[in-house]
Amino acid sequence: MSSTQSMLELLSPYPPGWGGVLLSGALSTVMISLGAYLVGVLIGLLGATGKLKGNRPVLFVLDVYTTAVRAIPELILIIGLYYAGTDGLNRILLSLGLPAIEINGFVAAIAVLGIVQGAYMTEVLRGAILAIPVGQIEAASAFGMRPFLRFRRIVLPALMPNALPGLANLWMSVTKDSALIAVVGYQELALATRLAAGNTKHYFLFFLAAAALYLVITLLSNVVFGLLESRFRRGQPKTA
Amino acid sequence: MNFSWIFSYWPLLAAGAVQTVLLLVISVGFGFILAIGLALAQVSGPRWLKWLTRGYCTCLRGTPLLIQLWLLYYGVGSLLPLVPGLRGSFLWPIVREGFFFAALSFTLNYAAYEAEVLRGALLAVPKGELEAGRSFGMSSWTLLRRIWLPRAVRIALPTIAGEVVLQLKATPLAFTVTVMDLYAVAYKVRQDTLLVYEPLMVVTVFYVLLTLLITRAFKLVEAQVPARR
Amino acid sequence: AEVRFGVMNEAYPPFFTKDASGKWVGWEIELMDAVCAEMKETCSIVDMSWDGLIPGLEAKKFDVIWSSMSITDERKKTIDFTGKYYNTPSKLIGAKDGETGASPDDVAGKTIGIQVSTIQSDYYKKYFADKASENTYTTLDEAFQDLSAGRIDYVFGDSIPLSEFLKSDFGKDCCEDKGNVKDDPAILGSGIGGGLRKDDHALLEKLNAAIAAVRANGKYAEISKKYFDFDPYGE
Amino acid sequence: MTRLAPPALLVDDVHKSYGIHEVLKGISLSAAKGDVISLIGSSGSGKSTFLRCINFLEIPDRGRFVFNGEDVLLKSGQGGRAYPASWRQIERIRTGLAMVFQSFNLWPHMTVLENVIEAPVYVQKMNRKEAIERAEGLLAKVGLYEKRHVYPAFMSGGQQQRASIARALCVDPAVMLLDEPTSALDPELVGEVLKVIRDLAEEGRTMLLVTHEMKFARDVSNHVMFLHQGRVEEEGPPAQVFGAPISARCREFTGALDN
Amino acid sequence: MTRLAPPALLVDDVHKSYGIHEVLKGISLSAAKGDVISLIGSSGSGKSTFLRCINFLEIPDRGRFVFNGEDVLLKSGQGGRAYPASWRQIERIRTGLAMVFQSFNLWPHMTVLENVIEAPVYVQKMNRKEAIERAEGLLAKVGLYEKRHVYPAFMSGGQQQRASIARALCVDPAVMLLDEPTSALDPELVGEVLKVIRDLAEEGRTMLLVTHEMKFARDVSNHVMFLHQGRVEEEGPPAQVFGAPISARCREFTGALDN
Ligand SMILES: Nc1ncnc2c1ncn2[C@@H]1O[C@H](COP(=O)(O)OP(=O)(O)OP(=O)(O)O)[C@@H](O)[C@H]1O
Ligand SMILES: Nc1ncnc2c1ncn2[C@@H]1O[C@H](COP(=O)(O)OP(=O)(O)OP(=O)(O)O)[C@@H](O)[C@H]1O
Ligand SMILES: [Mg+2]
Ligand SMILES: [Mg+2]
Repeated sequence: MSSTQSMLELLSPYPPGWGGVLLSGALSTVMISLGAYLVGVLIGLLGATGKLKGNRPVLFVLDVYTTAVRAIPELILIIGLYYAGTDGLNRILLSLGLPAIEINGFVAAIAVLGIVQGAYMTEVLRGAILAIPVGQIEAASAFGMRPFLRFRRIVLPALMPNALPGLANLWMSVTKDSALIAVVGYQELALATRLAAGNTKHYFLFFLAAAALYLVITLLSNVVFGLLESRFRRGQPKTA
Repeated sequence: MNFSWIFSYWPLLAAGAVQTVLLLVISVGFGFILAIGLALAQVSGPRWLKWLTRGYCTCLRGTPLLIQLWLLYYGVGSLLPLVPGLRGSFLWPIVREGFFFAALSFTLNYAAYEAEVLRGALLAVPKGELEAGRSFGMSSWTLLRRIWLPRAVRIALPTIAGEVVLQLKATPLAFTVTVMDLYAVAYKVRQDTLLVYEPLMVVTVFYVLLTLLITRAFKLVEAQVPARR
Repeated sequence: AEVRFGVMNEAYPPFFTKDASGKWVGWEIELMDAVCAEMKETCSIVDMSWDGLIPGLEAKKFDVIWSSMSITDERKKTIDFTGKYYNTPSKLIGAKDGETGASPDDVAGKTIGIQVSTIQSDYYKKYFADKASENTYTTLDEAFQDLSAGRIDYVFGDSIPLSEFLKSDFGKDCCEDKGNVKDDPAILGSGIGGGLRKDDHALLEKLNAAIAAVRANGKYAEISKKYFDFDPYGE
Repeated sequence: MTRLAPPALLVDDVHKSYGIHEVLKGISLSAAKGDVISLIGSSGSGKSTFLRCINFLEIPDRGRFVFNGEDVLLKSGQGGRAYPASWRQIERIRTGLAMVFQSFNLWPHMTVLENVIEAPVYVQKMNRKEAIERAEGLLAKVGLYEKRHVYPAFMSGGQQQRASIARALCVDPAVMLLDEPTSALDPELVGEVLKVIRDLAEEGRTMLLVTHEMKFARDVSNHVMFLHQGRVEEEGPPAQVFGAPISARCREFTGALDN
Repeated sequence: MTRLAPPALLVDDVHKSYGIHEVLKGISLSAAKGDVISLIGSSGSGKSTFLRCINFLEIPDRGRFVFNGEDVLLKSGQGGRAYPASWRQIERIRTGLAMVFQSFNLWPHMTVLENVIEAPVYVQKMNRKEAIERAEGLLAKVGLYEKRHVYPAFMSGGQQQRASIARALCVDPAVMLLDEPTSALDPELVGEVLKVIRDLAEEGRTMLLVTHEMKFARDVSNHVMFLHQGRVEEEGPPAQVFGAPISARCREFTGALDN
């Protein structure tokens, strides 16, 4: 039976075709990944700076953060934060006489994935900053640049070419890791695919379709990362 | 908290831990070697090879590992028996197993991610240091082995450590091709007992120990060359 | 108040699945509606991945797990179960070679695919373990694929999804029914039930009563006829 | 030497160690407005370290620093080492200082012009257009006007050094720290730089200059300090240090090339 | 000048452009064994580029290169530009060459000693122990024996330059290319390097030397070339080039500092 006709029907964007489900799944994937990624970048920047500049207690805390958060399975973190975390939070609120709140699964997912991304980014950015020749940063200090200005004008542009490949990798991972949030009942691309495949038993078709969608996301992000990299590598002679 | 199940499951847990470590070591080891080739091809290969390797990395980073594993295992894997002679050969018992496919696809996938990191790091090595090597008559191979790669790897060290940990976290996917890694054992325990946290906590302890080991090892390597900061 | 049913967000036809328009359909869903009508409650579905079911139940995101969950003694330590609402025989399917038979001797030396922590997995341990070897899968679908790829010789599982597979385009050509295994009520008899929090006795009683009523008033048979040509309740 | 105006820069008893290796063993210096002080001494004697201590790129273990009457506040940290009490103060003081680094340290992701206007625009909040005008003037002065849109990696050593000098000049500093600013320059350019430094000194700027070119030091400075093993072995007007040094070590050093 | 033995190094009509900017417009040079040739000229005149063309770190657009009678095989690539026919040959020739870079280019992941023994051990397959002995001797000679286990980042500019000289010496090269090898050195060390170069020349080694220190060039070399705008404007023995240059430009340049 698997004629082209019926495949097209299966992939049609309108029910009973599953195309629409996949597409909206892909959209959720992108949204969640984007949110988590931004949270991660923020944490990563703070974490890297802390690891390079911080005093002993700060270093220790950050060490525990990057080791633990990277080691603990994301599943535990999500379940923990979403279920146990909400529970605990509400208990505290209750004891304070405040009304209970409901943490949105979407927000929880972004928070958890962002915290995890942040741990990896901390290390990526730390390495990238370490690879900057010290002299360049010293020159900035010598001209009286405040730390933030120095970071924005000198350190950031200089670390970017070193960090971009790692950052791109993390983006690629988070688009796939976002599948985890199925645990809190959120339907993104991976779950949509399994649903479609399980319903129709057309595994190859839907897995390939999903792969294609992921690939489209990747190709688009490749363009962005490529542009960024060529921008930040300006002024650098060819190595080879 | 209820950990009484550990008594009846510990042989499975131990076997699972071994599988996890094996998968990690194999994929990171072979993947890294492959990644060096992929990264070099992108940095200094001829144009066709550049595009080819670029495409490889894009596809493998661009699609979920689960789907790659699945395509290998159910797609390629189901064609393997058709290869003449393979069925009877000594390779068959290895090639038939889910473990083989898991290790293979993890290696291919890890290589793609690692190649991206190495590509950036190779480009980050200051040109003058390479020129110094060349000026002494180093062949491309010696230059790579003695100067370019060691420098690149040092630059990328913290990122590489992260990629290894990420790879550890990817090993549970092997369960979809029947490999009972530690995570799969925990999953089984959770299915059997409906305990949510306890089995995962055992996994966590193991992962934390492994991660500590990995990060400590990387820290040692990093500390070999003191940095001026 | 409203009774919220936790259903796994994967496809498990013909019991439960979400169709492309996002609507829940299947035998178990219709049964749920009938039970609800019987209890005179409004009901809703909360979907969760398997990993979220227990924590979700405990965090009161919903009240009943209604997701083809087997009742086992081990699990009873953690949650309460309603009485079974269906129980189908377990069977073996295997590659088409004309030979049938599902006794331990028939499977000697072969590899059997079993879904992780099902009653079949317990049965395997008792009857097949010293003769055959086992491959564990998260879902039956994966086992089916390995079966058609020739990596395993049998899939051992619940007869309904297995028959469903044999009827599908993918199972039709490769595989055939090898027969039901010898019954062992101690293992296979407990069936499928709804899972509840340990302290939720009121709801448990209400549900049990409703299930019994639905079964008695013919509603159960009416729904089942739409999906099966036999009675899924079992003995 | 007597100076009446308060010194533009006063440094007292600077100590600095790396690990157990004590590089600076108590160096003092007092510079009036318009002074050009040359630091000479053998390689590794701590000249760069001393300059870097003055703008706190290296944190000295001990010492007193006064810029234009303003004392740098130091507190003592672990092990009795000094530590700036307020980085704010340091940063403010640094805006009045400019440094030409021994290894240039241009920012590779900016063109020469961008390098030069960076500090004026982003630190001193100078109007960008004005800064560009000023920068272009300075680049023309050091012979780099044509190269202003080139990235540092594509320039010769001497060109990079000149860019680095222009960058330091552009912030209009009260005190300039120059670490071998002519090492990569040909004699003609050295002459140019000499003129520039003299002009700046006449404008009342203070200059601290590390150099290995004794002739240059003699021509440009009104005070010379000879560093040896972390101490000031000899100091005075160039005529004295080069003409009639008291210290035997200094005599040896300054006469070295005339063998 | 007449030379009887076949030249150790013969370079003919080298051209090199970056984009539309022609840096070298046909430079030729012939050096016998034991010759010390100084290249002088203003900053940006193409001295470094010329040295870098000789060991093919820059690929010249045109030119002929003969090392000890062996012609470097060139084929023409796109746009009529030359291209080495065999990188193998280049690599082999490079093992007989050594270069001291203007910016040192030490390998930061190795200590000084490791830097110095790197090429002998991994290119020339010298026994490691022997290499270390040799390297330690050289490091002592340049005054870095104490610092041999230090990483370059922790050394002063002059120390790095000396390490870079020791690294080049350790491969026992037939031809040395030195790009401003004394720019960061104090007069005493310049004197030391001068001695080393003279010794090497006496051993029959050929040296090409870029420098801005005219006195040094006069003292060390037996032939001086003055580069101007990509051409050899003047060449001859030091006495002629410095004493009685024919070219007006050269007269201007060499007399510049004596204003
Ligand atoms: N990679 C490059 N790309 C483009 N232009 C370059 C490159 N390298 C050097 N140049 C230009 O070529 C010219 C000659 O440079 P070169 O480094 O040979 O000068 P030099 O004589 O060594 O000067 P200096 O004494 O300052 O070191 C300069 O104008 C420089 O800007
Ligand atoms: N970051 C550092 N860590 C440890 N030791 C250092 C560091 N920087 C410099 N040193 C050492 O301190 C001493 C003085 O260095 P400094 O750079 O001040 O010398 P210098 O007088 O500028 O020499 P040069 O003329 O060669 O530039 C040297 O022996 C050097 O090895
Ligand atoms: Mg110095
Ligand atoms: Mg040069």
